[in-house]
Amino acid sequence: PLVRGADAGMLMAELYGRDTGYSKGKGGSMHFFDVEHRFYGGYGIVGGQIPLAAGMAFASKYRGEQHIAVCSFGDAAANQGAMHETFNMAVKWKLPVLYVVEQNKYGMGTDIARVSSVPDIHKRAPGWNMRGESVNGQDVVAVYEKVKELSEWIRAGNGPVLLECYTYRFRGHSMSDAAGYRTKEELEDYKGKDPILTLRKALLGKKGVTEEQLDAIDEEEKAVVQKAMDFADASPTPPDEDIWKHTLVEDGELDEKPRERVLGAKEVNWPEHPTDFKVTWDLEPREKTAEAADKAATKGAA
Amino acid sequence: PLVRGADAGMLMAELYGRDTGYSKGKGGSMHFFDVEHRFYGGYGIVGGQIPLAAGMAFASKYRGEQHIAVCSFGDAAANQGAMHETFNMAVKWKLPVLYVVEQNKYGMGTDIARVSSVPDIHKRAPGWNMRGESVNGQDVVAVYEKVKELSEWIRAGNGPVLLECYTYRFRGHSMSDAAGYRTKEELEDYKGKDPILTLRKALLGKKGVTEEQLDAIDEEEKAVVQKAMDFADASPTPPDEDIWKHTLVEDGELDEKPRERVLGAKEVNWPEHPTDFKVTWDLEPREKTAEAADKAATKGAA
Amino acid sequence: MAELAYRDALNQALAEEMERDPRVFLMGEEVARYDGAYKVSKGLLDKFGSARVVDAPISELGFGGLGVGAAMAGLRPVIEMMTWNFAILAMDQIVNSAAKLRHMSGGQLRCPIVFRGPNGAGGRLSSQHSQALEANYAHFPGLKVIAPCTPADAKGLLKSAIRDENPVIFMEAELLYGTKGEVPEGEYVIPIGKADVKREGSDVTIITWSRMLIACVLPAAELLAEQGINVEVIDLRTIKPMDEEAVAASVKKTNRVVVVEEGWGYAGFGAHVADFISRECFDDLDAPVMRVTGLDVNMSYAENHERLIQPSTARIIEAVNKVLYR
Amino acid sequence: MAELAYRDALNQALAEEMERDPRVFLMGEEVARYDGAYKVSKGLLDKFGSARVVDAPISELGFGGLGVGAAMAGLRPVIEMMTWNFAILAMDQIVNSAAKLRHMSGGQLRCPIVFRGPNGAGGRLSSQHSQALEANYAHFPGLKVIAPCTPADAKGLLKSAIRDENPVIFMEAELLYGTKGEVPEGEYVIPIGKADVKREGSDVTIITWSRMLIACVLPAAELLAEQGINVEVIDLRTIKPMDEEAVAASVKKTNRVVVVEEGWGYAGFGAHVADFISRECFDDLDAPVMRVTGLDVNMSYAENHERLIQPSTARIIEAVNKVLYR
Ligand SMILES: Cc1ncc(C[n+]2csc(CCOP(=O)(O)OP(=O)(O)O)c2C)c(N)n1
Ligand SMILES: Cc1ncc(C[n+]2csc(CCOP(=O)(O)OP(=O)(O)O)c2C)c(N)n1
Ligand SMILES: [Mg+2]
Ligand SMILES: [Mg+2]
Repeated sequence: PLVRGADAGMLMAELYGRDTGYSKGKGGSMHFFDVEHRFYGGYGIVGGQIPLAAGMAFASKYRGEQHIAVCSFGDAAANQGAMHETFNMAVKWKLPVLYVVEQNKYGMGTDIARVSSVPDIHKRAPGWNMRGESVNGQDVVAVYEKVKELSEWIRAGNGPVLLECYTYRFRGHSMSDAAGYRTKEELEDYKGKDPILTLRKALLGKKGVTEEQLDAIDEEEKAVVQKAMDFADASPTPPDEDIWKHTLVEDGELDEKPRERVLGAKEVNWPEHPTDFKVTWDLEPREKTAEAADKAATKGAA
Repeated sequence: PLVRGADAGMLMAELYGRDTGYSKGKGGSMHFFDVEHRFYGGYGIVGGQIPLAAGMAFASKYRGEQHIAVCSFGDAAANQGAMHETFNMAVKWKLPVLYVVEQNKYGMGTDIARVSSVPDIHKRAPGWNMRGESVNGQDVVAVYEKVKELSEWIRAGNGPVLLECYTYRFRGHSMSDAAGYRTKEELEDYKGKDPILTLRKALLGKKGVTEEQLDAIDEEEKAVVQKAMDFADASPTPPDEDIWKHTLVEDGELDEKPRERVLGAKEVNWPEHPTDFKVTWDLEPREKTAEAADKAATKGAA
Repeated sequence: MAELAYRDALNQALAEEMERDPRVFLMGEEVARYDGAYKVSKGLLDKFGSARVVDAPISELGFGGLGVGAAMAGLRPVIEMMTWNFAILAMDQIVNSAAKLRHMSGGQLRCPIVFRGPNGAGGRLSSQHSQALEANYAHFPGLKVIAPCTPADAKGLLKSAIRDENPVIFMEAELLYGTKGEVPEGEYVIPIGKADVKREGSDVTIITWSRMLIACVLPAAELLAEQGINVEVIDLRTIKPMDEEAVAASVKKTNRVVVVEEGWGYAGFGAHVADFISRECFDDLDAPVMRVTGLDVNMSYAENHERLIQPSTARIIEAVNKVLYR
Repeated sequence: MAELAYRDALNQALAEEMERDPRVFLMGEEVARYDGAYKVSKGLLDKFGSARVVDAPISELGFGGLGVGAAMAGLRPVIEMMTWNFAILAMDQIVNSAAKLRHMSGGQLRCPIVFRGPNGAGGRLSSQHSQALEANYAHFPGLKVIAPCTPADAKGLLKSAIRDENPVIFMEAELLYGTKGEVPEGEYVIPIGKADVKREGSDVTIITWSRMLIACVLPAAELLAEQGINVEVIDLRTIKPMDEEAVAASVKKTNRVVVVEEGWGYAGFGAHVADFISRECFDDLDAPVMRVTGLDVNMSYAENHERLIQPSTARIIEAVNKVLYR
């Protein structure tokens, strides 16, 4: 969410379980939400986010909007049935959604090649008649270009895309994961391909950027992080009585706008969903289907 | 189950909900089980049988047996996540199972082409690196040949296969289905391709079989059905106190052997699963995996 | 007031809410061209078009979750589950996504969605197709659970469910779709969480919900009336939140209670009702709270078994006699 | 007798049963090469090989159902669910296949399978990862449900679960894996369905199961003892079938009951326990049965919230005072 414009301090506060966090300390590490910047979570059930993104894309198309949904999940999440069921619908209804697979070779402590009959997820796309693409996830610019291109293709009404970003996980899956399941060589090899260092080299080489400029940025970032930690440290835990809030929406209860609440930010650009509009989308025009059915029929008569 | 050798009367009795049915009237129309003839049901949750068959195939391989599992499901069941999850494991572990898709163009009242992004299910097989085949399900002999060939391939240890049989449903999905969703033309067209009539023609033509012989068989079959209905009609409903049976296995409780119980059949050939054996299957040999992982790695470094 | 079948009352509620609010759409298996497996959505496709009445593939988890995402994005999905037996496949999206979305986002998002479909036995469908599952959903914070019995309650509560800002589990019944009753035209809304006294009485209170009300509770009450026993019948209508005031008030009056439910007794919702009464109305009770439930066995296909496994007028009368010490 | 951690007691039970019966195999995410997410299966891969200790893809519904099929075919699968929160995805195969297989087949097939994994809060994991779900499974006929608290009970009951001829839901707890206790070596089997008096007492009975026993029930009992209140603590250990005799016997003795559970109170399993006591021990009760439960809200990540939402020694003491009218 940082790249979307989220406040670093409030993100850190959420990690700390503080009242100043984006979810008032209720969501924590697995559940970042920054709706102001259109960042819709943060889920803890592997693969559970996949149908949700299709639903948001459905809403965009339903209202005739230009929004597209972007949803990322891990290589190992591709073995969840939810993905199969969702991709079928997304393609069938041409939903504007970009699925980004973070292909880091491992699901928790398991090499994806050990549990997946097709470890390269984008190669599965034809199984849903879906467009599948891949990109070197260690190359920031390549990813940027690719996502730009695909977003335009999706906005043009062509339906969903599955983009697989080949990358790597320098740390274990979680605090308790010693990552003994991979070789030192492999780790070192990928450290050499660190996306940040790679970008740094590229900038220094081609773009005439100086070491000083980049070091300055590093320092700035370190300062941002330190400031975020200080902010989180200094923040109070959520009020005890708040345990009763946010399980159900009470009558007339408004939505929480975190930056407004915590930082007193003005003119927060909150998504306004129209309540009165005309649905013009014809999801399944009569005639077209007839054709399709006939096609299948002839196909069928093998 | 008839072709496996099940007793027609006891099947009919199950349909009637009688004590003489294969499941003592507890299972009914959706749950035919004839374990003596290795017919393992009979399920009411669309797609729910798919993982079960993989499990039975797993058991066969686990005990080093030659049995293969055969599991059929409908075209519309292919949109269930259970299929995606199961196929991945079946291929990865080379489980001896043949999946047969009964492709009859409709899931209940819905043309499969309307809800499936790839209506021809066998074309999805590559998505799991699985062998996919199709056959004209209206041609009895072609299906026989195909299943024979694939069974041998599976027994040879090559893993699962997805076989799509293109066929048709002359009646609606259920009693309450008027089947208004399809055209008279389509129905008539398929009536012309009725598998039984097709076989009849073939036999009369090529094999020198006479009309009389075939008519005789028809009569025999009609008699079998009538006898089955009479048997079911004459059978008692299950004893009231049986409601307490078969929800849990009580200590020392044996399994029910239907034909033995109902018809007093002797030497029923019941599956005897060994309780003492050595597991020799190495599902995932160490080194092989290392290779696989490396392959994925190089693939990965796009 | 028109006399309508339960299915048509639901149809009317759907049509009126879709008319009133373009954000409302219906998605599920067979809901569009087939008019619904039980014809609840008859004619809605022609009225509202293919984007608002959507035939889904047999992918309960997928379209259940898609609905949740659409609700996150400001729509008001009504997701039809062909039966609640199949919705078990979608339970993760219902309880882990829909019920927790507002919480995980710390109040940034809401999830106004209705999951609806038939619950309980349908008649000779055996164990996989005959389950009454309200207890499972009632257990989860973040959900409301409704199970109306009469066509009027079905209409009034479905309209409220669709307008609610939270995920709502709306449980109908295959054997109720054809039952008829008077249904007010147009704007008719019943607040969620309000029970209804379906029969006034003074000797004993029977608490129930959904189909059991007309299947055996009211018939039992009539038979008992002939024996001079005056039964008060409370129809909870809403399973969660439960109308504790209405329940307590009736117990205060009768001091004797029988709870009747179609589902299994073991950890059934009736245990929650009985536990509430046994504690909160401890001093009002002249006898232990009795329960009449579906037997704790898998449902048989055989007609005689199916009858025996479900609550019956006879078992209810027996329980009433017990709490009356007759 | 050796002192073992809960996880090692489970490991011992698995190793012994796999040694004893070649039909037993373990399948789940990370169970083989990673030794299990919570190291319960440490070393089993090397001992028994890759066909008997199987790393599954993240496909709960798929490998859950595969296990059921293997059980149909004469094996005795132990399916590890990384947590019961994720098992919701496999619930269809557990309740619609495993729990109904013997019934649908009219007694031709049986399904001896164990589904096991941690249940309840793990510590600052928020709402999706902190659920105690025993009530949901206890509701289904055809299943047995076990939730042991001590390492010895964990070992003895897991061995019984693996030997049982029926599907068994075996619920552990993340926060118990590290706890230690005396565990008998070798053949040590505890019958399913037997509760255990973890503390003798005469003034009041506290009924609980799983982690709450050591997290707050026994501590509360000690504090109350200092005030001269003599608490009897019953650890159900098995949720289904419940040991009704043991419960009734204790109530007969103390006439006062508090039921403590980690899960949500609304339609929680404690309601079933309390309902049983309120009816079957009606005349023995000197006070209404009190319940101490997880609050009916979604679990927060924040440490102070998590503490408040779960049962505590203080809330238990308050409830005990209530039933003692102090
Ligand atoms: C349905 C479900 N099953 C299991 C888990 C436990 N779990 C959390 S992350 C994870 C691995 C996910 O792998 P991947 O998607 O590749 O993410 P990565 O480990 O690479 O970050 C598992 C098994 C879960 N959270 N949800
Ligand atoms: C999980 C689940 N969802 C829905 C249903 C209701 N249902 C029963 S059969 C069926 C259609 C299945 O289509 P297909 O597999 O093609 O079988 P066919 O209609 O051709 O016989 C549906 C939706 C069910 N039994 N299980
Ligand atoms: Mg990964
Ligand atoms: Mg079909």
